[in-house]
Amino acid sequence: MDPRPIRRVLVANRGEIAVRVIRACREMGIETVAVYSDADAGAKHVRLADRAVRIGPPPAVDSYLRIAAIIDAARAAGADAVHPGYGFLSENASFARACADAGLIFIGPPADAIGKMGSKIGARGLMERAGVPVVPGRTPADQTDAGIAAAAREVGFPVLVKASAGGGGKGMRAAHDPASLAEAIPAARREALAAFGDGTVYLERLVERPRHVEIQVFADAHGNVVHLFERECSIQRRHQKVIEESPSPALTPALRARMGHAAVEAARSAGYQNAGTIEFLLDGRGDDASFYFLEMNTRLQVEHPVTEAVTGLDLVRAQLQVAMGQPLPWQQSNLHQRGHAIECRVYAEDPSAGFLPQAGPLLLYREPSGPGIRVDSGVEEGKDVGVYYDPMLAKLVAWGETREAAIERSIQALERFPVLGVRTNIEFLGRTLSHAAFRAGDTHTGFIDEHLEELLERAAAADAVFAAAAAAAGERSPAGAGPAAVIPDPWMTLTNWGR
Amino acid sequence: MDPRPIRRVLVANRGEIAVRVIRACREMGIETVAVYSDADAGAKHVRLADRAVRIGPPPAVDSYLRIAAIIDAARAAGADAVHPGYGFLSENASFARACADAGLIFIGPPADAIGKMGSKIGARGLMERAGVPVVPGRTPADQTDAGIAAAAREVGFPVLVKASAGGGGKGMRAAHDPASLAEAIPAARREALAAFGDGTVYLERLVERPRHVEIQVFADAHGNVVHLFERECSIQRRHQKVIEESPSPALTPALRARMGHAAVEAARSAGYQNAGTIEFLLDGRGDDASFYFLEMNTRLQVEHPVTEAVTGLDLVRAQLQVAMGQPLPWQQSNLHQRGHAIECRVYAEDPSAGFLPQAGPLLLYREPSGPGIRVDSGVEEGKDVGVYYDPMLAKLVAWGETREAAIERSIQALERFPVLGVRTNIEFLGRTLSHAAFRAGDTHTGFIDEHLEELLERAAAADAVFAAAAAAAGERSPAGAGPAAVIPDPWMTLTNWGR
Amino acid sequence: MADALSITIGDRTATVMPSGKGDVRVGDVSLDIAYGPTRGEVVIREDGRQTRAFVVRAADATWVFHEGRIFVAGVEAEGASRRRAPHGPGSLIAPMPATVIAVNVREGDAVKAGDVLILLEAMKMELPLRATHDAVVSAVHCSAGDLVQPNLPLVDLT
Amino acid sequence: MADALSITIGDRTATVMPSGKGDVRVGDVSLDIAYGPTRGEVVIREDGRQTRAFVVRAADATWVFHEGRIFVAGVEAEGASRRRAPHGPGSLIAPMPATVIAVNVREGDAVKAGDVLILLEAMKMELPLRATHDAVVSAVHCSAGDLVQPNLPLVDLT
Repeated sequence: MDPRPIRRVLVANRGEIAVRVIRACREMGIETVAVYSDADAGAKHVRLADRAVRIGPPPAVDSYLRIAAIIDAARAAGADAVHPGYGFLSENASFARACADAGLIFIGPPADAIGKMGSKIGARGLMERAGVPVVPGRTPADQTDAGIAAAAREVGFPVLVKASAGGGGKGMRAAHDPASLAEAIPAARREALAAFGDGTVYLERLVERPRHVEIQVFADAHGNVVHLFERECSIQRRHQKVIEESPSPALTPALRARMGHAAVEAARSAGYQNAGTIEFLLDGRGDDASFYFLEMNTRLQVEHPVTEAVTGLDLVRAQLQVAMGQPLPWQQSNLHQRGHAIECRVYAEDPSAGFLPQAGPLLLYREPSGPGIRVDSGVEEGKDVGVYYDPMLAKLVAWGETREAAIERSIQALERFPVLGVRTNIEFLGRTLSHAAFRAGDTHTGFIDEHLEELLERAAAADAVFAAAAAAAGERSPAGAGPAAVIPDPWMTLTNWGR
Repeated sequence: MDPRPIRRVLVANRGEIAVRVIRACREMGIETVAVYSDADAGAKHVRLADRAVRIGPPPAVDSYLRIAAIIDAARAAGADAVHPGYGFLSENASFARACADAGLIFIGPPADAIGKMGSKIGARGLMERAGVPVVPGRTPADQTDAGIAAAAREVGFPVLVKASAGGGGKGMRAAHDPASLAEAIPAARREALAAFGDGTVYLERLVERPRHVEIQVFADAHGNVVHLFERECSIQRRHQKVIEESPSPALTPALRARMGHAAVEAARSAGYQNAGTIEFLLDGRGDDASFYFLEMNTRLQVEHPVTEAVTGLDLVRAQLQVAMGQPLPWQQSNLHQRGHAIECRVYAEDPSAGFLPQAGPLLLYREPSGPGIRVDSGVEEGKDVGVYYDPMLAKLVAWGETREAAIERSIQALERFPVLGVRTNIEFLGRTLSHAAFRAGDTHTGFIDEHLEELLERAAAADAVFAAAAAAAGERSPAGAGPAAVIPDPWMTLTNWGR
Repeated sequence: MADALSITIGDRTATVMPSGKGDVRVGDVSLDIAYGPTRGEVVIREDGRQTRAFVVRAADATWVFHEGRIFVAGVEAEGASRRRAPHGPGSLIAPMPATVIAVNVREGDAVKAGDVLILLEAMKMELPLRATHDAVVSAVHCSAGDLVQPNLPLVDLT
Repeated sequence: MADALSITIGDRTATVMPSGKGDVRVGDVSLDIAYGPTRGEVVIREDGRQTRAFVVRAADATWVFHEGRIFVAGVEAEGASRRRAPHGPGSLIAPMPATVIAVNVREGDAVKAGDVLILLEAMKMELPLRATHDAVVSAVHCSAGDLVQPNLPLVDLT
């Protein structure tokens, strides 16, 4: 492949990942174009970019999911490449194709590879042919309730019902018997339809108490494929990841090598390029554990900073280099894991109400900092958490020399991460990291459900909390006094972002 | 040595290093006691600690340099150990001894080792006996102006005149001939007296266009000594470091091994324990370069984060472990440099006025963040930069896969580091990193002087700057509107720190 | 901060008495408050030991962040009458702005604990509102397709 | 932001004309200003390209941070008379709060460019104030031991 320089990237996303991509571009001397819906006018990713283009009203289907609007924005702003981030259009083969048709470099895999891996059936077949083990499962040809139920009996209970299109657990439901299956089918179908515009459901044998362990892979246009080791993402709620770490406490060098090899073969068999992740279910731990291909995410993952922290690599920079046709800057033999990294996803949600997403104003929002701490976020104090998009506020990544040190550092950072005005899972995250089973590395995808009661326990408020509440009831200071009075505050009322 | 647990550490320092130590303690479950002068009431390090003790009025001689006050504070607060940070009493053998006498663990080397290395004469002798090369120099026995001048003729011009006590370049002056020496002697003596209470001066041959390359060493009570590779600190003004990096562009593996070996021998010969740094002057680059022992800093260095970034180690945590009598957690063969790290010291100073320190209010102060960025600081928006202590505001440390990436990341971070109300060297730092000679690794301790004119060039203000200035002239928003009105603001006028 | 405050957090209500100059008494305990340089930050000292908290007063509650925990406090002048109880303990409320996709009950229906009475959708997820106890529906305040706001009752139960 | 402003940065003085709703004209160029969520942050747009700046108005000047550079601007209503020139161009001023340790000249002394006229100490360092040009001392405003404040003349030169 000939080198194709990239001079201006349109970032077809929002929030922390858009900020992440913009920063990487800037460090490489590449200009950036942000896109935004009306809900994101003036957002952090919009202000950090060199250019910003409005693409529609708040609902994602009218903005961040509108292929034509994004292609138009790229043309209008003179972009020569598009970074899709994660979510939204990142795993949409039509979008990758539309970019190519418009002469834009799509910073990700070829549309073909997205297509192959986007179809669960196709991906499984590919994996089986490549010798990668898969979990028993199928997409019933007969998608009536009865047809799906019949197929479930063949796959065997317990069974997972999920959207055939898309990943991330949206629309996913477990059924342990035919009765619960009858409830799960219509709900999964409805949510699949709403989320992906396609109500086809997929059935899969449920492996009990599995770990979710995934392998980061990276491939270039010159036939080089490497893996960047594993991330364990077993701590999930509502089938979405909450805490990710690397290395996995369950892996041994031999198992890591087997899984890494399988992941590289998987990527190779799909003709893959750029960053991707092979998700596995891990049954057991240590040399003798079994692993099953779950799916491939054909994009950068939310949790990529965990890999960056332990490998000392910049994945977004490498994405750009590969997209420009350069060879991968790494060789497998030079890659090593060092220390331990943990990512906590800070969500606006109420753990005690079934992790219900929360909306409201970020009356106070202060990120922790310090050695070994990285916070990726797209939100800011004074802004609203809206109802239109994913309620993730920030990713807190802590690195330490050992798993124990990374856990302690994460806990201390969470204690210095005040977010007020909207309920968050910060306290819940701290309790999870402090839990004896987590500290022991005894994790599986049902961890949160299993320990939920303990994880939701709430300490009584200390006297200091009452004193602090009283402090906020203090009188307003006279206007004109104090350092804040030095500056007039158009920031309080003017924004000029709405047009 | 028997293990001696540490439960509560008094941090005998202020600013960013006090914050750094407090964070490390907290991550290890160790309580902390801050001390503060009246100028630091309510400072960041004071608020982050579990306890805080006032030790005197603002001048350092009346507070942070008062051994008795600090020992009293440690006793009153029930501390069982003292971390001295850098500067102040950190290299004062009497202080280390006073701690020991009071039954407090001094988190640093034995008082003996401080004493041996604190005396330039003693340290040189020790190094010569250990086979470590030294620069020609001496402390004149006759400390009259005439005696010093006579000694200088023997050492040979150009010659450096500096304080015999203490390091860091305070009171250091270069003289290229007898006339400039006559001016340098009384000034060096006065500043030495003011800074260290000891006016004895030391003379040393000046190596021209040398690099300042230092080796981090670490030793425990069990006879283990390792080195953590080099830091190049050639970018200096007023003989104080401004930019530090690791690896040094001048070192080859063979030269690194020679210098590392010499540093370990130097530490061993002094019976050293805990973290220390052997500073060398490097003459030339590559395998054939010569290096000379300059001095040993018997404490944690300002620039230790550079080493932490490339080695993936936590030096403060290791300091605490070693002080508790534990063996070093590392072995030389497992230590590696990975990628490249650069530290920029952000000072309140005016580069165009001879780097004159500046005082005033931090009307606006926002730290950059992002992947590979670490900022260690002890200051905050709304606080004053005072005249009593070192004008360093923050250390910006950027890590990248390559030197080029670390430079670009640093430059981008400096462009996102607005500090207003006090002049800083932020623009100067950006120009230094961008300079072709710096990018080429063509650095030496005279770099700033050599390129000063270019480094001080100022771009004309763009139209955008005029527009921004106009924005601040906007009218005050009506009270009661906007998110800030939700809360009354006792923060504007009340502090309650003064008592 | 002059008059006594009645502060409720969770199960506990305490009388908090400011004594001027940053001292407060919480019940019988005396604490000392110092304000940090950033909005909302306070340091509370008790017996030589200090902790940091962040606090913000919203329209209907005071939020406190303390050592990794979040508390929502009701703060009132001592002796003031309690403010509004916007809905009965038997009401189901929308926890967030959401769209109603189904209303499964009518006034007068008998429901059992766990029954899904209302199905909401927000952030692409279905949120079922279930009966908290066996009851009779005394009122329904929404219908399918409504965009509903948080903290308002959607269904009242006896 | 209604009337025209006269803004001086370094050598350049420009008339800046707010036109309402966040637009401004700097000389002949039209720019668009949007306010960020944090105090002092603005985004300035010109021809589709935008940059961020941070700005704060102090008592005697407006500070602007823009792409790693710091500017100190004088902002005045157009047509307003220039404010105070607190000291002549030939005055030596204390650059920061400092202690005077030596005054080497008296009124009437002739001095040469580079001569150290005053020796200050601050932050443990000696700060010599040197004559900027050959001149005669017309006034001395301090003596040894004084604690002096910034921006006030210590010695006037003809």
